[in-house]
Amino acid sequence: MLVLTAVGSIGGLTLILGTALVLANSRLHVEEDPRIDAVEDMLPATNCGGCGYPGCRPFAEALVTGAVLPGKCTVSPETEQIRIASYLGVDVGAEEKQVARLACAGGANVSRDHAHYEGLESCGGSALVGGGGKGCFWGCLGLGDCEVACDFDAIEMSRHGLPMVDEDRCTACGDCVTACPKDLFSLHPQSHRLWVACRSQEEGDEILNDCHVACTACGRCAMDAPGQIEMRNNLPVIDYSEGTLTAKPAQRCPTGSIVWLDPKEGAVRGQSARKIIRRDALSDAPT
Amino acid sequence: MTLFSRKTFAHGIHPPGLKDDTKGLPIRQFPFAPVLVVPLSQHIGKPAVPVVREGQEVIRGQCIAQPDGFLSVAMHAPASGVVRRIGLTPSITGRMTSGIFIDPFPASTQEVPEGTPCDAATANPEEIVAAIQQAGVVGLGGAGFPTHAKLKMPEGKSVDTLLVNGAECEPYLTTDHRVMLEHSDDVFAGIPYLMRATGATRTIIGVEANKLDAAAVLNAAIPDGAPITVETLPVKYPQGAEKMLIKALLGREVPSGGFPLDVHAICTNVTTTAEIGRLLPRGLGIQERVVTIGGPGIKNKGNYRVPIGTPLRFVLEWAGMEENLTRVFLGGPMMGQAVSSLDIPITKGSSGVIGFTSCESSPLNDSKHYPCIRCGYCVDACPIFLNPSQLGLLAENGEYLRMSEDFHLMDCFECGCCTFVCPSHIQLVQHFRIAKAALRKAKVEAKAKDDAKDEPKPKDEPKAEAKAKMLA
Amino acid sequence: MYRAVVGIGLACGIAIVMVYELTGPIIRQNKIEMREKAITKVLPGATTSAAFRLNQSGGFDPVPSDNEGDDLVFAGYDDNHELVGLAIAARGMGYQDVIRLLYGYSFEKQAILGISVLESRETPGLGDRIETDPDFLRNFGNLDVSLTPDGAELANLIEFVKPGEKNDPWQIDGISGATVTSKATANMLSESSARWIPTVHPKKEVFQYREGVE
Amino acid sequence: MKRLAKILDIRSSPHVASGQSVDVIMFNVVLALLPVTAFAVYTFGLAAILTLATAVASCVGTEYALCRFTGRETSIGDWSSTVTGILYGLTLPPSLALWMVAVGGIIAVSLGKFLFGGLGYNPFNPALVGRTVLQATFPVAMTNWPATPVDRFTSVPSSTLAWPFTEPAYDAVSTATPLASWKFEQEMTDTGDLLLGTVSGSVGETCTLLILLGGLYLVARRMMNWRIPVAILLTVALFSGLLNLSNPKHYADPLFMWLSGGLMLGSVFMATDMVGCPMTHPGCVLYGILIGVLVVVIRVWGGMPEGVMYAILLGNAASPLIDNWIQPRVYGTTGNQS
Amino acid sequence: MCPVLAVTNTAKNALAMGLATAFVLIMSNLVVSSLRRYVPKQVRIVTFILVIATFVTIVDYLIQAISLELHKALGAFISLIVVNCLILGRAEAFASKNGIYRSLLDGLGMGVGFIMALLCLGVVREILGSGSLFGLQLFGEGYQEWIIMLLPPGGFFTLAGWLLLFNWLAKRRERRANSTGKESIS
Amino acid sequence: MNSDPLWAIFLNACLINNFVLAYFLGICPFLGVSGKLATATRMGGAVTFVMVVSSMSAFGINSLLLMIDAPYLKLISFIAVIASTVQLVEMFIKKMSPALFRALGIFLPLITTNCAILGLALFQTNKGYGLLQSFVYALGAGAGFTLALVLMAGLREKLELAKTPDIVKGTVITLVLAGLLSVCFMGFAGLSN
Repeated sequence: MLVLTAVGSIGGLTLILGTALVLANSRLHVEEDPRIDAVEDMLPATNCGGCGYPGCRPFAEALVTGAVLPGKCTVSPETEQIRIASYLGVDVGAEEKQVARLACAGGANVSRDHAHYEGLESCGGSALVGGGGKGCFWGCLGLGDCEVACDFDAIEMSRHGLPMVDEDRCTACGDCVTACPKDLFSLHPQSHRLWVACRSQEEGDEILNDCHVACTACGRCAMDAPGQIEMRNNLPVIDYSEGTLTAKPAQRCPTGSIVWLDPKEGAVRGQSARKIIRRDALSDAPT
Repeated sequence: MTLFSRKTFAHGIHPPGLKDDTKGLPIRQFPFAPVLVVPLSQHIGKPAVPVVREGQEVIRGQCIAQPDGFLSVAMHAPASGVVRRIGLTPSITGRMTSGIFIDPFPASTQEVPEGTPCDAATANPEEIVAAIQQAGVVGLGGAGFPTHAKLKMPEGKSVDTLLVNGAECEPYLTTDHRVMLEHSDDVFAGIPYLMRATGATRTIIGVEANKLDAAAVLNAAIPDGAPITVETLPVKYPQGAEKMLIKALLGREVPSGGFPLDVHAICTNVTTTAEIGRLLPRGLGIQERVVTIGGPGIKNKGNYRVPIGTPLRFVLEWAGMEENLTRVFLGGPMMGQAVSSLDIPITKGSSGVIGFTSCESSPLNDSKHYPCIRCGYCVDACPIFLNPSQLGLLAENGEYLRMSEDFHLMDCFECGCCTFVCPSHIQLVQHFRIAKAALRKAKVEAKAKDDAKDEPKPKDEPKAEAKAKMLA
Repeated sequence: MYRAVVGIGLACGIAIVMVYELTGPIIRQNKIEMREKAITKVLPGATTSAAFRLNQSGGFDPVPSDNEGDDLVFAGYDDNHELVGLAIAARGMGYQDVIRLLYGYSFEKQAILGISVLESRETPGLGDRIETDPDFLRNFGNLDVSLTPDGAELANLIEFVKPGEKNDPWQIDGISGATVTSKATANMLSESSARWIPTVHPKKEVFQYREGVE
Repeated sequence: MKRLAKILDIRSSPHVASGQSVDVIMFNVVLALLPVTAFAVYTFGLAAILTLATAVASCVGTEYALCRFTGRETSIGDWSSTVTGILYGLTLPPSLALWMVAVGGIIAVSLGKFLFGGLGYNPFNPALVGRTVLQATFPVAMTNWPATPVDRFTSVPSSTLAWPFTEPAYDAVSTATPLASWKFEQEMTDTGDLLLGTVSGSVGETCTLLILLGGLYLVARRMMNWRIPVAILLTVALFSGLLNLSNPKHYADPLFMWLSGGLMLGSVFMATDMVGCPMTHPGCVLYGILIGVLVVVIRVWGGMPEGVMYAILLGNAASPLIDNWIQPRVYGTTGNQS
Repeated sequence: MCPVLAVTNTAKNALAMGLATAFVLIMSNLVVSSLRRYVPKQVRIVTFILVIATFVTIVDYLIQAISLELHKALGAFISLIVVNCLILGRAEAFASKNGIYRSLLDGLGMGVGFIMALLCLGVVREILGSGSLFGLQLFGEGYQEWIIMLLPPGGFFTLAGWLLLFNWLAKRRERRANSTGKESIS
Repeated sequence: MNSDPLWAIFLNACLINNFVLAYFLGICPFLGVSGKLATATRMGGAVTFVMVVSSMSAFGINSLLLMIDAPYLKLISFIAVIASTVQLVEMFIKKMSPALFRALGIFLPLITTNCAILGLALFQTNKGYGLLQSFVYALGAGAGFTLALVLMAGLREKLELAKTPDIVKGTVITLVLAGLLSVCFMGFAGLSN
């Protein structure tokens, strides 16, 4: 008897509930593409926004709809991208690895301040107070907003207050580009080796009082690489699409504001420029 | 004139006035510097376009740059001399801007030839607006907003009251005070232009109670039958802010994100009004302005009529500075901007040059910074009724988007009340400036991206916002 | 799909029933033992007990002793099958939650002989001193609940007094520091005794020992 | 271009400040507490001195040790841990074993404040956290009110010097606080005694007049929001007054409610702790009303005779919600924020 | 984790609760993994819950049979083992995808871990709260009990304390690993 | 049958023996969903609703079981009924308000395995509450849960901006807060006297 009640009631209960659930399942089901979840799982979940979407999930949605290709994700390793691509049956659409580069070489060892900034330790903050007090109005303020903004620990401030980018870690998410109040960062393909590390638009040697590695708009580089480098707003502009660039313009630059970024040796400057770089910081007193 | 009007706004603070050093000193003419630098962008809006060449000789008061578009004004030569070059000059914002470098002729009499006058009684509003733009008038209180742009009535808007702002609530500054005392006739000459251009039917001049002599002078000088009243207001900072003055005098609140026009009022600084009254009848342009040079770091304090473009170095050298001068700022100590380079020239917006020595230990400078203890002093001080404490905490955590969306960050006009009262010495205003700058930048980037894309994607804006959030 | 669910449901049902069948007797035994222990505690000298249920007409029917409920009273007998007294349950709101306790009533002494707490969530170390505090438990050595001459109601309701101020045998001394719980205990005893004692006292005969009852 | 001859300092505006400072405020709270403290020492003698000294020492010591341990800059200089220590000491029974006082002090600063990030981030009043946790930990010791001996300046209650972690022995003669004797025995205490503090109770909650004096000092120096104590006291008066009118025998009168227990100390010095209370004035009033209602509810219907500390802590817990609901109406907008 | 916290005020209760939970965990893992082929995906959760509930009922009766005292102390919380996220989680995440043997091992591992966790709580709470361990008096007569440890707040605080300790240890380990592995970027 | 007055049941379930703070029931959602105030409020509402629904169905099931004299099936049938009720509610919400579903996210299924729900059903039958009493008990428990959740969310939102030490952030600080709240709620003890 006991067994019968038990079996009967449990059986009945499960039957009723099962029916209800099955019915509800068919009536109330909400259609959602399961591939979105699958793709999201394969993404790095950093939500860095490097792909141009607000986060990994929206990117996954876009991937599934085919609006974008997996290669757009700047963070995930190639193997993962191939996995996603093969899962969705599309091309990887890989792009050449880009890295963030700083257009300033004026660390505390080669540049001076006009004024002494006090207040919040933030470039954004100091830039709003009379430009931050750096002698060169275009130069890096060195308070490390980019270092904070970088989610991948790819930026570290050097001894002399200049951000150094670890190209292996950099995912080209663009956070540092947004963070820099002086707009010194930009994203470039890794293969672009010749680099103008200055933004000063001043002409002539006067700027050298403030920064020893500033561009004086002498134009020698433009003469070295005609067609590839031209002077615009007192600054050399490199056209990377025109043929192969060599390290020559960098070697001739008298101040070292054009550098050759060697994969092994780092930033290579010309003979005359190399003398400028000092080991320790400049004193505040003007020369 | 009601002597002890209780008209005022809610909240606000009472910083020490510190005006006694200069308020009794009459306005004096400042000498010409060996080189004057007229920046082409002394106002909000597009820089003016130079109409002179390098090496060209100019006469004082001659128009040397023409406005570029509606939100731009003309520039006039501050002295007769020769244009040395047109090049980059540092500005108070910390960016290099283009400026016209003029070497004044040392022997010149520096007389100003009169131009085509504009008569308040006969000119139509459009003519007045154009004349004011040509005269290069911008808000001389410090904001630098082109005055003519305020006067241009958009479709469907109307103004009933013109408010002339004589509050001058910033400590140290006495320019408006002196102008009201010495040039009340100019003020009353300027008012008809503004009323005619806007269609306002009455004018109220608001003067704070620490300038009763000026109020008395103005009151006595009101032309017969003119619909002008002078009101004294209790001394309180930031009474001189447009929104606060409108609240104090009219009891109306300018809607968030809106303009005084939305509550049928228009507000101009008293010195701006006086300048209009001085320039327009003679067809002139601004070539100089009254500046209070003061503060503990300055030896010869006073109110001077300084030519536009005089480099600060010259100003300080001429006025004399104490040995231990360490800080100089343009404007008053509450909202004035610190000067990072003495090559910055005096512009139309510079109402004061205040110098502090190293002895002026501002508590913000030396004392310890404490965490926010949520005392609520800033909430009590904020004239806009924001919650600076919450905003500050959000800012420290980089939650800029929430600051603007949930806590009205963009309504903050950086009056500095919160930072002034903060017992923890938190740089609230600076936090807000950073946040605003980051948000503005994110917005611009989003827009640029939007424009660049062939097919507009709705995802782009959230992306930029997400970026703003990430900035810390 | 149905088959799987129903099948597993059936299997579960059977498993549960089997365990229930297996453990049922042991559990019943445990329960009886536990209650016997409590009854022995509140009725010193009692060794066996029997359960009675209050019926509609105000009488008492013997019921199997594994029954449960608040309307039960338990008669306790000593080794000679003499009726020692009745164990009656009381419940009431304590400091934190409901307190349930059992108290022993002696027909001869017309007094409460002891209490035992069945359930309480009182603060450990404080409220639970109603179980452990010797001074407090001494109240129940001989707590007077005698009836008025006509037997209709208690001559004196049980009263709660401040610690150390007990003067009359029907008063309960509180525990200092645990006033709320001790007061609640006194209150529920007072309430319960006022309800039960007049009912059970005249029916002493019903509760006498009978063969065949555990 | 000519270059600058000297380096200027630049910073963001405003360039002047009011001069108000956190350490100054906290120090003034200490000053305001001095009369109460002095009276406590006068009433309870050596026991009060020891209790207060231990409380302050444990709070300040814990703050110092934690700062050292975590490598933060020490924050003793802001006086806040001293305030916590004094307030905490004032809420303790004078006969409490000193080791318990120290335990509570450590809890107050570490659990009540430091875990949350230190000054400014503690959601609850640290002194009350210490007191309440101690109440739950040692309920017997915390509700023991011995009669004050005549030789109070030369001897201490035997329980005070109990060895750490041992149960203190209590003096035989104990008295009930006014609230307890009212709650459990319906005995009223004389109003004059309540005002002057000649009743039993925690170290610092007995003399109402001196507490008010300290509060007035802070209000005069604008270092305290007077709306909070006023709201609490008015709510308590109104609520208990209504109850009292409905049944004077069963419910105590408002004056008694005001003067007895920790209500004055709590509402003047603890509920007004800037960190834990709402930021806006209407918010503060609401917060005060909430506390007032809770005080009466717990005192009248709750299991314990005193409910001020629970009420204030619950008020603290609710203040983020209050802040969330009551934001100042921004100039030029019509509705609330967010 | 939820329902078991409430009964960890003594080491004995904690151990009993841990054992009961571990038993249910192991048994349900076993059954679920052996049934995994026959249960369709849609009704997986439902059947799992049924299985777990069965074992919990069984444990409930077993404890009643072993010691009514213990059952009283643990109260309704035994029944609440059903909704322990851990059990359903393991059934769903592990047992339904793995073979019987591996599931058994998994159940054992998780169960032992769970018992350890509960013991950690129970031991601390009992020592401080009652001055005893498994009912054994540890200190002399005069020990002052820390009542709060027996009350709900004590449970929260003890758990927080253990987590804090683990976090701290993990952090320290991480810092050590970092300090050696970091290389400077030139 | 239990004779506790309704107001006492409500107060008891809501304040004195708050499910979260005194019984440790529903800790998972309590820790998980108390980060944001808006979510917490909705979650509280959802839990209250589910509580009432499952309390009512548990009452029905219990009466049925008593009728056929099968108390041993109590647990298994409770859990089955509650689980399916919650799943139905979940599907319903997903259909009716995708936004709400998104906000509560993964926590809706969590309600199924929320011990507070099952605990409520078990306690209510243990205490022998009648239909109306059960209803009030469920309401009180839900209100208490919501109250604890909302208070917690407010505190956590505030603390989110605090300089809380790293090793304390997250679960630890939430547990400490829960402990402190639990201490605060001890003030309500004995209220129903």
